[in-house]
Amino acid sequence: MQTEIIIAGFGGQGILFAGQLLAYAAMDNGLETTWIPSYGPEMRGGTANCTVIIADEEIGSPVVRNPQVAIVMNRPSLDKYEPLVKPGGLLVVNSSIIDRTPERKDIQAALVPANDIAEQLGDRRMANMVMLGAFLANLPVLSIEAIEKALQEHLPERHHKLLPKNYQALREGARYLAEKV
Amino acid sequence: MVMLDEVVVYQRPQSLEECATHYCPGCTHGVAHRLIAEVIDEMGLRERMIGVASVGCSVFAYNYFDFDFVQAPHGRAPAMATGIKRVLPDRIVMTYQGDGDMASIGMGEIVHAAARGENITVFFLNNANYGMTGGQMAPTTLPGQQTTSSPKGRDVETQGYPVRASELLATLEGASYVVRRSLHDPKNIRMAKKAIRTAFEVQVRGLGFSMIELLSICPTNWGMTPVQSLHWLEEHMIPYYPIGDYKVHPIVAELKI
Amino acid sequence: MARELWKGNNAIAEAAVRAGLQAYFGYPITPQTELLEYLSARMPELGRAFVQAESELGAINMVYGAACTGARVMTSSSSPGISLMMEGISYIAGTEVPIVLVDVMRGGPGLGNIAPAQSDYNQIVHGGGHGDYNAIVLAPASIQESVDLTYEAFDLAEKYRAITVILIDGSIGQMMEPAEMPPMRPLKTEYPDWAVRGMVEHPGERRVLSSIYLDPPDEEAANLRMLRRWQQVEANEVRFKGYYLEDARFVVVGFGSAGRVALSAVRAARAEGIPVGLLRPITLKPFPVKALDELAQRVEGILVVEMNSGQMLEDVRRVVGGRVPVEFYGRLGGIIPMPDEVLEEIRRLSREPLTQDGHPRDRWLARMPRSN
Amino acid sequence: MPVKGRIVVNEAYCKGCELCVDACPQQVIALDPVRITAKGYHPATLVQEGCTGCGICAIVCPEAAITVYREAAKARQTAAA
Repeated sequence: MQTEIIIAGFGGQGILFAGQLLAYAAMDNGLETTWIPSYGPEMRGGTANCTVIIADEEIGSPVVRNPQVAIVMNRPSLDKYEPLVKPGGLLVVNSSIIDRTPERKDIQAALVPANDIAEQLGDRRMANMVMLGAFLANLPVLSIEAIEKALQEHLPERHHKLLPKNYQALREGARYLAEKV
Repeated sequence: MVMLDEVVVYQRPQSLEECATHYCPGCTHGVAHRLIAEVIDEMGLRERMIGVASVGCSVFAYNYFDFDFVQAPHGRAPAMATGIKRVLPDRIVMTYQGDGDMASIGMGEIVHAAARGENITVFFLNNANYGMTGGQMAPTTLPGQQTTSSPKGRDVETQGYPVRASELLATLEGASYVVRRSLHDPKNIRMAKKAIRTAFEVQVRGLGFSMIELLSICPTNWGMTPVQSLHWLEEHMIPYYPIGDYKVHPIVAELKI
Repeated sequence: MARELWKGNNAIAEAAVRAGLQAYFGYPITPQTELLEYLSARMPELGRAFVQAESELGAINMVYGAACTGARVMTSSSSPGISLMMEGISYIAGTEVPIVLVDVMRGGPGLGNIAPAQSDYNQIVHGGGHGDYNAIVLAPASIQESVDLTYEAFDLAEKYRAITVILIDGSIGQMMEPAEMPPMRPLKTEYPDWAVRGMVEHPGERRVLSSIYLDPPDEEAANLRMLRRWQQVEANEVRFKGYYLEDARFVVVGFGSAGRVALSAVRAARAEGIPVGLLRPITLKPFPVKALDELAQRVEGILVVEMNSGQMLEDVRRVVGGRVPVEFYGRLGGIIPMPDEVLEEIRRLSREPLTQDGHPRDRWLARMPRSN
Repeated sequence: MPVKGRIVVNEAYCKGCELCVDACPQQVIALDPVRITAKGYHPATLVQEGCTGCGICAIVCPEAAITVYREAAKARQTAAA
């Protein structure tokens, strides 16, 4: 049993950290996991993506062409990964800043106004948590609680006052259930 | 003639191996070796010494100094010395480098060892040419000086200007003691020895980077007798490479030696 | 100790610390820089030596100096930086002092890029520096394996007075996986009888370390001594991992990340009923000759997968010696092959009549698209 | 009466470079015209009376080949008396 997740968006959207949270939570739940970023000379502001694999046996390739899940936080990422999601897979779309809806009929999509929700909660940097919540509500490879625990343990101490807001962001996101496109 | 009741005024220092050197007759590498060995004996440092030999005529320096030694790739002696000193900070670590080694291929390593204030002592022999490979132009070759690779004399228009290493390193905050001395006559040799002593004192007291530049002769490649070479050094090298103290950290200046 | 999520570069750094690393000298270069950054904090906090050198030349020669004292010492870099270090690497080999070197490979030649590649295979495995020398080359494929092999690399280096290289590609340096760290070893307090530490530590015995043997018979004797020691390495230290090899009619050979990608492809092929296995060399040098030789006697075809233009391929071909058709699939320039690409190659291997005509690299190149 | 001294030149080291000959303030050192060392050099040697044991020859000697002796103060007093 193996789940591959690609998270993609702009640098600064917390893409890499969201992926790491998944990996931490998977590890803490006794699962095998890999997290691999695409890394580039552009440190900030460029595109960023990472691949997380969660499995119950030794993981082979840390990279996949056709992930089961793509969490896309900007338009270029939707354009790039929508065609690549495995048939029957899941697409989580940040509808706040993506101005089109997915086209494929053989996958499910959850449209989540992640930036709007995050801003309502008081910090747009929590959009990634909204997206994670939506992903896990639709494909519960891990529980929301597992992510909360990972957040508590791995969010830098100086941001700990934001923990309750992050939990709320996860749960707000979890309300967005996917539909056949 | 056997004289009773006499004292030894001078004898070969213990820190020199009991062996003949490969240096050409009259080469002042030997003088530099001797002075360094004398100071090490006088300060009782021999057991704590680790030397780093370089590439050039002094490649076999480790055969002549009677203490621990390693051999560095061309120009890299200050880096090797750094590695040794960082692992064994209470050993006394010295490099012994010529102008080809230190001022040309090894310019990066020496500059940064000095910039870091690495607590090592560097002996830099400047004889204005590449001796070991047969007298080619060095970074220290004087304008107009003939070598086998500047046969018409160093033309600064196409071959650039000589590097004054002491002046250059003296600009670095990390350097504590940088001086130039010469080995061309007894007075200067005595001054050189005093500077060598100061340099080791700097290291022993943990005061940082020290370098002694020693103006030297190369009779074979200069095509002169050793005595003529000494005169040539005095007349031609010293005007371009003035003897002096280029960097003396205030704490070093206060040392009572 | 519990599993923690480690980034490859950090994990190797911490494993080295726990193995008793006494001194690290390095220079930043992507994609290995985290290793240097990690140790810039960790080493001083433990009172151990750390220097960010002025260049890779500086770094490797600081390592050389520290290694001459018998200390446990390491540096790390990525491909272009490793090229710069090659001078020092040869000297270190010639002086027979142990060091651990980490190469986090990226695309090349030249400045190339910073994406993962395996194109330093020839440089690391077949020399790079001048002269006759052999370095032990370990190619982990996961973070845990990186940790375990780094921890052991120092023992290997010291046992055989050899350079031990941890050879990974940038993706292993950058990826995160759970790994369990080994316990912290005490720093060494005893040093070998060749270590140059000042006569204060070996009274009355002057020691000199050098790679110079001016008299040719002396150099030959040194070369032979090193070679005989290398024979011991070949006899004792070969490592590899086999997957699904028992009933395999086809076998994929790949190391590091390419080996992991191949594992996914092999599993997918098995699911389709193709009897294929995987041989993943862990020591690239010494190469797992016996294991491959045994496979060459019983399989019908071999596929070599690499993130280069077929550098290990030549070693495989040498062992196979024409007994079995060998095919090659490589991705270059910083591209990791995807499992589906390798799966397609396995399908082809099992489906098409295999040929021994020509060179596998030529056949692969003919299949690669022409983009210019 | 000037101080008396003498030098002993180790012929295993001396290469006949003449730096000591040139430097000697008393001009009492020369290369031995007859002797040849194992390496083929004419070694430096004292050629006449007058060495004061000043040590300058040793200071300029690149080979550390010269040992310098000087009459001890006590011996001088005895000689003067």
